[in-house]
Amino acid sequence: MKINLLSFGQVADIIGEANLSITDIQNTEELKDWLIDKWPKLQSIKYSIAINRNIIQENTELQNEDTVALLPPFSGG
Amino acid sequence: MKINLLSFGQVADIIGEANLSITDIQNTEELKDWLIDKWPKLQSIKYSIAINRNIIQENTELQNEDTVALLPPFSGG
Amino acid sequence: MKQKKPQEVFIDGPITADFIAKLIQKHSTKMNIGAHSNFLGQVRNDKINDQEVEAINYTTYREMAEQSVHEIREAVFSKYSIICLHIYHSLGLVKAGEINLCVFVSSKHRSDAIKACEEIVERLKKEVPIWGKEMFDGHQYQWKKNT
Amino acid sequence: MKQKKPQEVFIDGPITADFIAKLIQKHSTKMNIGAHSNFLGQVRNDKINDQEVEAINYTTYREMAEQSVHEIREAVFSKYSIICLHIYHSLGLVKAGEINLCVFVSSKHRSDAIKACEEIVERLKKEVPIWGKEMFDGHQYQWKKNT
Repeated sequence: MKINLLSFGQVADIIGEANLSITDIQNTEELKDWLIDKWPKLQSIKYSIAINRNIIQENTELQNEDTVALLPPFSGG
Repeated sequence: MKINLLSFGQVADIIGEANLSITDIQNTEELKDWLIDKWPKLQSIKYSIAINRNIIQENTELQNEDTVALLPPFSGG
Repeated sequence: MKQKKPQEVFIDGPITADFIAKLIQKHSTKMNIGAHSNFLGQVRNDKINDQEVEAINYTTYREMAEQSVHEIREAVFSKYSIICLHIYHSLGLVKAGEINLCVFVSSKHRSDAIKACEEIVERLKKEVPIWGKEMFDGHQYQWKKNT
Repeated sequence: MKQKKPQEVFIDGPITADFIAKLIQKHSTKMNIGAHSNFLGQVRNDKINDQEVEAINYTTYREMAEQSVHEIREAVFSKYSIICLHIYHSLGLVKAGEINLCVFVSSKHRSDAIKACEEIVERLKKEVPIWGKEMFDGHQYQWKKNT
Protein backbone atom coordinates (compact mmCIF):
# COMPACT_ATOMS: atom_id res chain seq x y z
CA MET A 1 0.00 0.00 0.00
CA LYS A 2 1.33 3.39 -1.04
CA ILE A 3 0.31 6.77 0.41
CA ASN A 4 1.25 10.18 -1.00
CA LEU A 5 2.14 12.45 1.88
CA LEU A 6 2.02 16.21 1.31
CA SER A 7 3.14 18.72 3.88
CA PHE A 8 2.80 22.50 4.04
CA GLY A 9 3.96 25.55 5.95
CA GLN A 10 5.72 24.90 9.22
CA VAL A 11 5.21 21.13 8.92
CA ALA A 12 7.04 21.09 5.58
CA ASP A 13 9.87 23.10 7.19
CA ILE A 14 10.32 20.35 9.79
CA ILE A 15 9.94 17.37 7.48
CA GLY A 16 12.16 18.98 4.89
CA GLU A 17 10.18 17.51 1.97
CA ALA A 18 6.82 18.77 0.69
CA ASN A 19 6.11 15.46 -1.03
CA LEU A 20 6.83 11.97 0.33
CA SER A 21 5.74 8.49 -0.63
CA ILE A 22 5.16 6.19 2.34
CA THR A 23 4.13 2.56 2.74
CA ASP A 24 2.81 0.22 5.41
CA ILE A 25 0.77 2.79 7.34
CA GLN A 26 -2.81 1.61 7.95
CA ASN A 27 -4.58 4.62 9.46
CA THR A 28 -4.10 8.23 10.51
CA GLU A 29 -3.30 7.50 14.16
CA GLU A 30 -0.52 5.20 13.04
CA LEU A 31 0.64 7.92 10.65
CA LYS A 32 0.82 10.50 13.46
CA ASP A 33 2.87 8.17 15.64
CA TRP A 34 5.20 7.41 12.76
CA LEU A 35 5.65 11.16 12.02
CA ILE A 36 6.49 12.05 15.64
CA ASP A 37 8.86 9.13 15.83
CA LYS A 38 10.70 10.31 12.72
CA TRP A 39 10.43 14.11 13.34
CA PRO A 40 10.06 14.67 17.11
CA LYS A 41 9.68 18.44 16.56
CA LEU A 42 6.21 17.77 15.14
CA GLN A 43 5.04 17.04 18.67
CA SER A 44 4.86 20.77 19.39
CA ILE A 45 3.11 21.68 16.12
CA LYS A 46 -0.65 21.88 15.64
CA TYR A 47 -1.83 20.48 12.31
CA SER A 48 -4.89 18.96 10.66
CA ILE A 49 -4.93 16.00 8.34
CA ALA A 50 -6.75 15.92 5.01
CA ILE A 51 -7.34 12.71 3.05
CA ASN A 52 -7.90 13.39 -0.64
CA ARG A 53 -8.56 17.10 0.14
CA ASN A 54 -11.08 16.50 2.93
CA ILE A 55 -10.11 17.26 6.50
CA ILE A 56 -10.74 14.34 8.84
CA GLN A 57 -11.66 14.70 12.51
CA GLU A 58 -10.96 11.21 13.84
CA ASN A 59 -8.80 8.18 13.13
CA THR A 60 -9.41 7.07 9.54
CA GLU A 61 -8.29 3.98 7.61
CA LEU A 62 -6.05 4.74 4.66
CA GLN A 63 -6.49 3.28 1.16
CA ASN A 64 -3.86 2.57 -1.45
CA GLU A 65 -2.97 5.73 -3.45
CA ASP A 66 -4.63 8.07 -0.92
CA THR A 67 -3.20 11.58 -0.79
CA VAL A 68 -2.71 12.61 2.80
CA ALA A 69 -1.93 16.26 3.57
CA LEU A 70 -0.53 17.71 6.79
CA LEU A 71 -2.01 21.19 7.25
CA PRO A 72 -0.81 23.66 9.87
CA PRO A 73 -3.29 26.46 10.76
CA PHE A 74 -4.25 28.49 7.67
CA SER A 75 -3.07 32.08 7.43
CA GLY A 76 -4.29 33.34 4.09
CA GLY A 77 -6.52 36.34 3.43
CA MET B 1 -36.81 91.12 6.35
CA LYS B 2 -35.35 89.13 3.47
CA ILE B 3 -35.15 85.32 3.18
CA ASN B 4 -33.20 83.38 0.56
CA LEU B 5 -35.32 80.46 -0.56
CA LEU B 6 -33.60 77.50 -2.22
CA SER B 7 -35.47 74.61 -3.73
CA PHE B 8 -34.29 71.25 -5.02
CA GLY B 9 -35.44 68.20 -6.94
CA GLN B 10 -39.16 67.85 -7.46
CA VAL B 11 -39.87 70.99 -5.43
CA ALA B 12 -37.70 73.07 -7.76
CA ASP B 13 -39.56 71.54 -10.73
CA ILE B 14 -42.85 72.84 -9.35
CA ILE B 15 -41.62 76.25 -8.22
CA GLY B 16 -39.71 76.72 -11.45
CA GLU B 17 -36.88 78.63 -9.76
CA ALA B 18 -34.09 77.12 -7.67
CA ASN B 19 -33.36 80.43 -5.98
CA LEU B 20 -35.92 83.02 -4.78
CA SER B 21 -35.77 86.02 -2.53
CA ILE B 22 -38.85 86.45 -0.36
CA THR B 23 -39.95 89.02 2.25
CA ASP B 24 -42.51 89.38 5.02
CA ILE B 25 -42.60 85.73 6.10
CA GLN B 26 -42.14 85.35 9.86
CA ASN B 27 -41.83 81.62 10.42
CA THR B 28 -41.77 78.26 8.67
CA GLU B 29 -45.50 77.52 9.12
CA GLU B 30 -46.31 80.79 7.45
CA LEU B 31 -43.82 79.91 4.70
CA LYS B 32 -45.49 76.54 4.06
CA ASP B 33 -48.93 78.17 3.77
CA TRP B 34 -47.55 80.82 1.42
CA LEU B 35 -45.91 78.14 -0.76
CA ILE B 36 -49.07 76.04 -1.08
CA ASP B 37 -51.08 79.15 -1.81
CA LYS B 38 -48.72 80.10 -4.62
CA TRP B 39 -47.94 76.54 -5.90
CA PRO B 40 -50.89 74.29 -4.99
CA LYS B 41 -49.10 71.22 -6.42
CA LEU B 42 -46.73 71.36 -3.44
CA GLN B 43 -49.58 70.06 -1.29
CA SER B 44 -48.95 66.53 -2.61
CA ILE B 45 -45.17 66.71 -2.21
CA LYS B 46 -43.26 65.58 0.86
CA TYR B 47 -40.34 67.86 1.73
CA SER B 48 -38.22 68.92 4.70
CA ILE B 49 -37.11 72.44 5.51
CA ALA B 50 -33.54 73.41 6.38
CA ILE B 51 -32.64 76.79 7.84
CA ASN B 52 -29.01 77.66 7.21
CA ARG B 53 -28.28 74.01 6.34
CA ASN B 54 -29.92 72.51 9.44
CA ILE B 55 -33.15 70.57 9.06
CA ILE B 56 -35.87 71.82 11.43
CA GLN B 57 -38.58 69.59 12.88
CA GLU B 58 -41.11 72.16 14.10
CA ASN B 59 -42.29 75.68 13.37
CA THR B 60 -39.29 78.02 13.57
CA GLU B 61 -39.00 81.82 13.51
CA LEU B 62 -37.05 83.18 10.57
CA GLN B 63 -34.32 85.81 10.81
CA ASN B 64 -33.26 88.39 8.26
CA GLU B 65 -30.88 86.88 5.65
CA ASP B 66 -31.69 83.30 6.63
CA THR B 67 -31.24 80.74 3.88
CA VAL B 68 -34.23 78.42 3.80
CA ALA B 69 -34.04 75.26 1.70
CA LEU B 70 -36.92 73.04 0.58
CA LEU B 71 -35.66 69.46 0.44
CA PRO B 72 -37.61 66.58 -1.09
CA PRO B 73 -36.56 63.07 0.05
CA PHE B 74 -32.89 62.42 -0.69
CA SER B 75 -32.00 59.86 -3.34
CA GLY B 76 -28.22 59.89 -3.57
CA GLY B 77 -25.89 56.96 -3.04
CA MET C 1 -2.96 59.51 9.86
CA LYS C 2 -6.60 60.58 10.31
CA GLN C 3 -7.52 62.81 7.41
CA LYS C 4 -9.92 65.21 9.06
CA LYS C 5 -9.35 68.10 6.71
CA PRO C 6 -12.24 68.83 4.32
CA GLN C 7 -12.05 66.53 1.33
CA GLU C 8 -13.58 67.02 -2.09
CA VAL C 9 -16.70 64.85 -2.21
CA PHE C 10 -18.29 65.64 -5.55
CA ILE C 11 -17.06 64.55 -8.93
CA ASP C 12 -18.45 65.77 -12.26
CA GLY C 13 -19.95 62.82 -14.09
CA PRO C 14 -19.17 59.15 -13.48
CA ILE C 15 -16.42 57.86 -11.17
CA THR C 16 -14.05 55.96 -13.42
CA ALA C 17 -12.28 52.65 -12.79
CA ASP C 18 -9.04 54.55 -13.35
CA PHE C 19 -9.90 57.01 -10.57
CA ILE C 20 -10.49 54.10 -8.18
CA ALA C 21 -7.23 52.43 -9.27
CA LYS C 22 -5.33 55.63 -8.41
CA LEU C 23 -7.08 55.74 -5.04
CA ILE C 24 -5.99 52.15 -4.30
CA GLN C 25 -2.46 52.82 -5.52
CA LYS C 26 -2.05 55.87 -3.25
CA HIS C 27 -2.57 53.69 -0.19
CA SER C 28 0.39 51.42 -0.92
CA THR C 29 2.65 53.84 0.97
CA LYS C 30 0.60 53.45 4.15
CA MET C 31 2.01 50.17 5.34
CA ASN C 32 0.05 50.06 8.59
CA ILE C 33 -3.08 49.38 6.51
CA GLY C 34 -4.15 45.73 6.41
CA ALA C 35 -7.64 46.04 4.92
CA HIS C 36 -9.62 48.22 2.53
CA SER C 37 -13.40 48.02 2.33
CA ASN C 38 -14.70 49.62 -0.82
CA PHE C 39 -18.34 50.16 -1.76
CA LEU C 40 -19.28 51.22 -5.29
CA GLY C 41 -22.74 52.31 -6.40
CA GLN C 42 -23.52 51.65 -10.06
CA VAL C 43 -26.50 53.06 -12.02
CA ARG C 44 -28.98 50.33 -13.00
CA ASN C 45 -31.06 50.27 -16.16
CA ASP C 46 -34.26 49.62 -14.21
CA LYS C 47 -37.47 49.27 -16.18
CA ILE C 48 -40.22 51.53 -14.84
CA ASN C 49 -43.60 51.30 -16.59
CA ASP C 50 -41.94 49.83 -19.69
CA GLN C 51 -39.39 52.63 -19.85
CA GLU C 52 -35.72 51.95 -19.24
CA VAL C 53 -33.52 54.19 -17.08
CA GLU C 54 -30.71 55.34 -19.38
CA ALA C 55 -28.94 57.57 -16.88
CA ILE C 56 -29.34 59.37 -13.57
CA ASN C 57 -28.73 63.09 -13.30
CA TYR C 58 -27.52 63.94 -9.79
CA THR C 59 -27.88 67.34 -8.12
CA THR C 60 -27.07 68.44 -4.59
CA TYR C 61 -27.39 71.23 -2.06
CA ARG C 62 -23.63 71.41 -1.99
CA GLU C 63 -22.96 73.46 1.19
CA MET C 64 -25.29 71.31 3.24
CA ALA C 65 -24.09 68.06 1.64
CA GLU C 66 -20.44 68.86 2.37
CA GLN C 67 -21.29 69.68 5.97
CA SER C 68 -23.28 66.47 6.26
CA VAL C 69 -20.48 64.30 4.80
CA HIS C 70 -18.04 66.01 7.17
CA GLU C 71 -20.24 65.06 10.15
CA ILE C 72 -20.43 61.45 8.97
CA ARG C 73 -16.62 61.36 8.59
CA GLU C 74 -16.08 62.71 12.11
CA ALA C 75 -18.57 60.28 13.63
CA VAL C 76 -17.07 57.28 11.87
CA PHE C 77 -13.50 58.27 12.79
CA SER C 78 -14.47 58.43 16.48
CA LYS C 79 -16.47 55.21 16.42
CA TYR C 80 -14.07 52.89 14.52
CA SER C 81 -10.34 52.42 14.47
CA ILE C 82 -9.76 53.39 10.86
CA ILE C 83 -6.75 54.89 9.12
CA CYS C 84 -8.18 56.49 5.94
CA LEU C 85 -11.59 57.32 4.63
CA HIS C 86 -12.66 58.61 1.21
CA ILE C 87 -16.18 59.40 0.05
CA TYR C 88 -16.94 60.39 -3.55
CA HIS C 89 -20.30 61.00 -5.23
CA SER C 90 -21.06 62.00 -8.80
CA LEU C 91 -22.93 65.13 -9.85
CA GLY C 92 -24.56 65.50 -13.27
CA LEU C 93 -25.21 62.71 -15.70
CA VAL C 94 -24.14 59.12 -14.93
CA LYS C 95 -25.22 56.49 -17.45
CA ALA C 96 -26.46 52.99 -16.63
CA GLY C 97 -23.44 50.77 -15.95
CA GLU C 98 -21.35 53.71 -14.70
CA ILE C 99 -20.34 54.34 -11.10
CA ASN C 100 -21.81 57.21 -9.06
CA LEU C 101 -20.61 56.45 -5.53
CA CYS C 102 -17.32 55.30 -4.05
CA VAL C 103 -16.75 54.82 -0.33
CA PHE C 104 -13.24 53.62 0.47
CA VAL C 105 -12.24 52.84 4.06
CA SER C 106 -8.88 51.52 5.26
CA SER C 107 -7.91 50.10 8.63
CA LYS C 108 -5.37 47.88 10.32
CA HIS C 109 -7.83 45.03 10.94
CA ARG C 110 -10.64 44.13 8.58
CA SER C 111 -13.67 44.47 10.83
CA ASP C 112 -13.24 48.23 11.38
CA ALA C 113 -13.04 49.01 7.66
CA ILE C 114 -15.97 46.71 6.83
CA LYS C 115 -18.31 48.06 9.52
CA ALA C 116 -17.36 51.70 8.91
CA CYS C 117 -17.87 51.39 5.16
CA GLU C 118 -21.32 49.88 5.56
CA GLU C 119 -22.35 52.54 8.07
CA ILE C 120 -21.18 55.36 5.82
CA VAL C 121 -23.19 54.05 2.85
CA GLU C 122 -26.35 53.80 4.98
CA ARG C 123 -25.92 57.27 6.49
CA LEU C 124 -25.01 58.85 3.17
CA LYS C 125 -28.22 57.65 1.55
CA LYS C 126 -30.33 58.93 4.42
CA GLU C 127 -28.60 62.14 5.46
CA VAL C 128 -26.85 63.74 2.51
CA PRO C 129 -28.96 66.07 0.33
CA ILE C 130 -28.45 64.58 -3.11
CA TRP C 131 -31.20 63.96 -5.64
CA GLY C 132 -31.21 61.57 -8.58
CA LYS C 133 -33.36 62.23 -11.63
CA GLU C 134 -33.94 59.00 -13.56
CA MET C 135 -33.68 59.83 -17.25
CA PHE C 136 -35.62 57.72 -19.74
CA ASP C 137 -35.41 57.66 -23.50
CA GLY C 138 -36.20 61.08 -24.91
CA HIS C 139 -36.83 63.90 -22.45
CA GLN C 140 -38.89 62.03 -19.89
CA TYR C 141 -37.70 61.60 -16.34
CA GLN C 142 -38.79 60.84 -12.80
CA TRP C 143 -37.23 61.66 -9.45
CA LYS C 144 -35.53 58.64 -7.93
CA LYS C 145 -36.86 57.24 -4.63
CA ASN C 146 -34.41 55.61 -2.24
CA THR C 147 -35.78 52.44 -0.68
CA MET D 1 -25.70 35.59 -14.79
CA LYS D 2 -24.36 33.36 -12.01
CA GLN D 3 -20.79 32.49 -12.82
CA LYS D 4 -20.55 29.01 -11.40
CA LYS D 5 -17.82 27.74 -13.68
CA PRO D 6 -14.43 27.32 -12.00
CA GLN D 7 -12.64 30.63 -11.83
CA GLU D 8 -8.94 31.22 -11.49
CA VAL D 9 -8.32 32.14 -7.83
CA PHE D 10 -4.56 32.43 -7.54
CA ILE D 11 -2.40 35.21 -8.90
CA ASP D 12 1.39 35.19 -8.96
CA GLY D 13 2.66 38.02 -6.79
CA PRO D 14 0.69 41.11 -5.73
CA ILE D 15 -2.77 42.04 -7.05
CA THR D 16 -2.28 45.37 -8.80
CA ALA D 17 -4.53 48.43 -8.77
CA ASP D 18 -4.68 48.08 -12.53
CA PHE D 19 -6.01 44.52 -12.23
CA ILE D 20 -8.78 45.77 -9.92
CA ALA D 21 -9.58 48.66 -12.29
CA LYS D 22 -10.07 46.17 -15.13
CA LEU D 23 -12.31 44.06 -12.90
CA ILE D 24 -14.47 47.12 -12.12
CA GLN D 25 -14.54 48.17 -15.77
CA LYS D 26 -15.73 44.73 -16.93
CA HIS D 27 -18.88 45.08 -14.84
CA SER D 28 -20.06 48.23 -16.61
CA THR D 29 -21.82 46.07 -19.20
CA LYS D 30 -23.93 44.37 -16.53
CA MET D 31 -26.52 47.06 -16.07
CA ASN D 32 -28.64 45.15 -13.58
CA ILE D 33 -25.86 45.65 -11.03
CA GLY D 34 -26.49 48.44 -8.52
CA ALA D 35 -23.77 47.76 -5.96
CA HIS D 36 -20.26 46.33 -5.72
CA SER D 37 -18.72 45.42 -2.38
CA ASN D 38 -15.00 45.02 -2.64
CA PHE D 39 -12.61 43.86 0.07
CA LEU D 40 -8.85 44.20 -0.34
CA GLY D 41 -6.24 42.70 1.95
CA GLN D 42 -2.95 44.60 2.09
CA VAL D 43 0.31 43.34 3.62
CA ARG D 44 1.26 45.30 6.76
CA ASN D 45 4.81 46.07 7.88
CA ASP D 46 4.11 44.79 11.40
CA LYS D 47 6.93 44.92 13.91
CA ILE D 48 7.51 41.58 15.62
CA ASN D 49 10.25 41.45 18.28
CA ASP D 50 11.87 44.57 16.78
CA GLN D 51 11.88 43.08 13.31
CA GLU D 52 9.76 44.54 10.53
CA VAL D 53 7.74 42.39 8.13
CA GLU D 54 9.02 43.29 4.66
CA ALA D 55 6.86 40.87 2.70
CA ILE D 56 4.70 37.79 3.03
CA ASN D 57 5.38 34.72 0.93
CA TYR D 58 2.12 32.84 0.29
CA THR D 59 1.85 29.14 -0.50
CA THR D 60 -1.19 26.93 -0.89
CA TYR D 61 -2.41 23.38 -1.27
CA ARG D 62 -3.85 24.34 -4.62
CA GLU D 63 -6.23 21.45 -5.38
CA MET D 64 -7.82 21.65 -1.95
CA ALA D 65 -7.90 25.47 -1.94
CA GLU D 66 -9.66 25.62 -5.29
CA GLN D 67 -12.22 23.09 -4.10
CA SER D 68 -12.71 25.05 -0.90
CA VAL D 69 -13.17 28.39 -2.72
CA HIS D 70 -15.63 26.68 -5.05
CA GLU D 71 -17.68 25.49 -2.06
CA ILE D 72 -17.69 29.00 -0.60
CA ARG D 73 -18.84 30.43 -3.95
CA GLU D 74 -21.70 27.91 -4.20
CA ALA D 75 -22.83 28.54 -0.64
CA VAL D 76 -22.79 32.31 -1.05
CA PHE D 77 -24.63 32.19 -4.38
CA SER D 78 -27.42 30.14 -2.78
CA LYS D 79 -27.61 32.27 0.36
CA TYR D 80 -27.59 35.79 -1.15
CA SER D 81 -29.10 37.37 -4.21
CA ILE D 82 -25.87 38.29 -5.96
CA ILE D 83 -25.03 38.72 -9.63
CA CYS D 84 -21.23 38.30 -9.80
CA LEU D 85 -18.53 37.12 -7.47
CA HIS D 86 -14.75 37.19 -7.88
CA ILE D 87 -12.16 35.92 -5.41
CA TYR D 88 -8.42 36.42 -5.98
CA HIS D 89 -5.51 35.59 -3.69
CA SER D 90 -1.80 36.06 -4.28
CA LEU D 91 0.79 33.29 -4.25
CA GLY D 92 4.49 33.96 -3.76
CA LEU D 93 6.02 37.17 -2.51
CA VAL D 94 3.83 40.20 -1.70
CA LYS D 95 5.63 43.20 -0.19
CA ALA D 96 4.30 45.41 2.60
CA GLY D 97 1.89 47.93 1.07
CA GLU D 98 0.91 45.55 -1.73
CA ILE D 99 -2.41 43.76 -2.08
CA ASN D 100 -2.75 39.99 -1.59
CA LEU D 101 -6.52 39.48 -1.51
CA CYS D 102 -9.42 40.84 -3.56
CA VAL D 103 -13.02 39.80 -3.00
CA PHE D 104 -15.42 41.55 -5.37
CA VAL D 105 -19.18 40.95 -5.09
CA SER D 106 -21.90 42.58 -7.19
CA SER D 107 -25.65 42.62 -6.64
CA LYS D 108 -28.76 44.57 -7.51
CA HIS D 109 -29.25 45.93 -4.00
CA ARG D 110 -26.40 46.84 -1.69
CA SER D 111 -27.12 44.64 1.31
CA ASP D 112 -26.60 41.35 -0.58
CA ALA D 113 -23.20 42.39 -1.92
CA ILE D 114 -22.07 43.78 1.44
CA LYS D 115 -23.11 40.74 3.51
CA ALA D 116 -21.84 38.22 0.96
CA CYS D 117 -18.45 39.94 0.70
CA GLU D 118 -17.95 39.99 4.45
CA GLU D 119 -18.93 36.32 4.76
CA ILE D 120 -16.54 35.28 2.00
CA VAL D 121 -13.60 37.05 3.66
CA GLU D 122 -14.34 35.36 6.99
CA ARG D 123 -14.74 31.90 5.47
CA LEU D 124 -11.71 32.29 3.23
CA LYS D 125 -9.45 33.02 6.19
CA LYS D 126 -10.75 30.01 8.12
CA GLU D 127 -11.32 27.39 5.44
CA VAL D 128 -8.92 27.87 2.55
CA PRO D 129 -5.50 26.17 2.89
CA ILE D 130 -3.16 29.11 2.32
CA TRP D 131 -0.11 29.88 4.42
CA GLY D 132 1.72 33.18 4.80
CA LYS D 133 5.40 33.27 5.69
CA GLU D 134 6.31 36.66 7.18
CA MET D 135 9.69 37.65 5.77
CA PHE D 136 11.96 39.90 7.82
CA ASP D 137 15.14 41.63 6.81
CA GLY D 138 17.74 39.11 5.67
CA HIS D 139 16.70 35.47 5.56
CA GLN D 140 14.66 35.33 8.75
CA TYR D 141 10.96 34.49 8.70
CA GLN D 142 8.07 33.26 10.78
CA TRP D 143 4.80 31.58 9.82
CA LYS D 144 1.90 34.03 10.01
CA LYS D 145 -0.87 33.36 12.52
CA ASN D 146 -4.40 34.47 11.63
CA THR D 147 -6.19 36.02 14.59
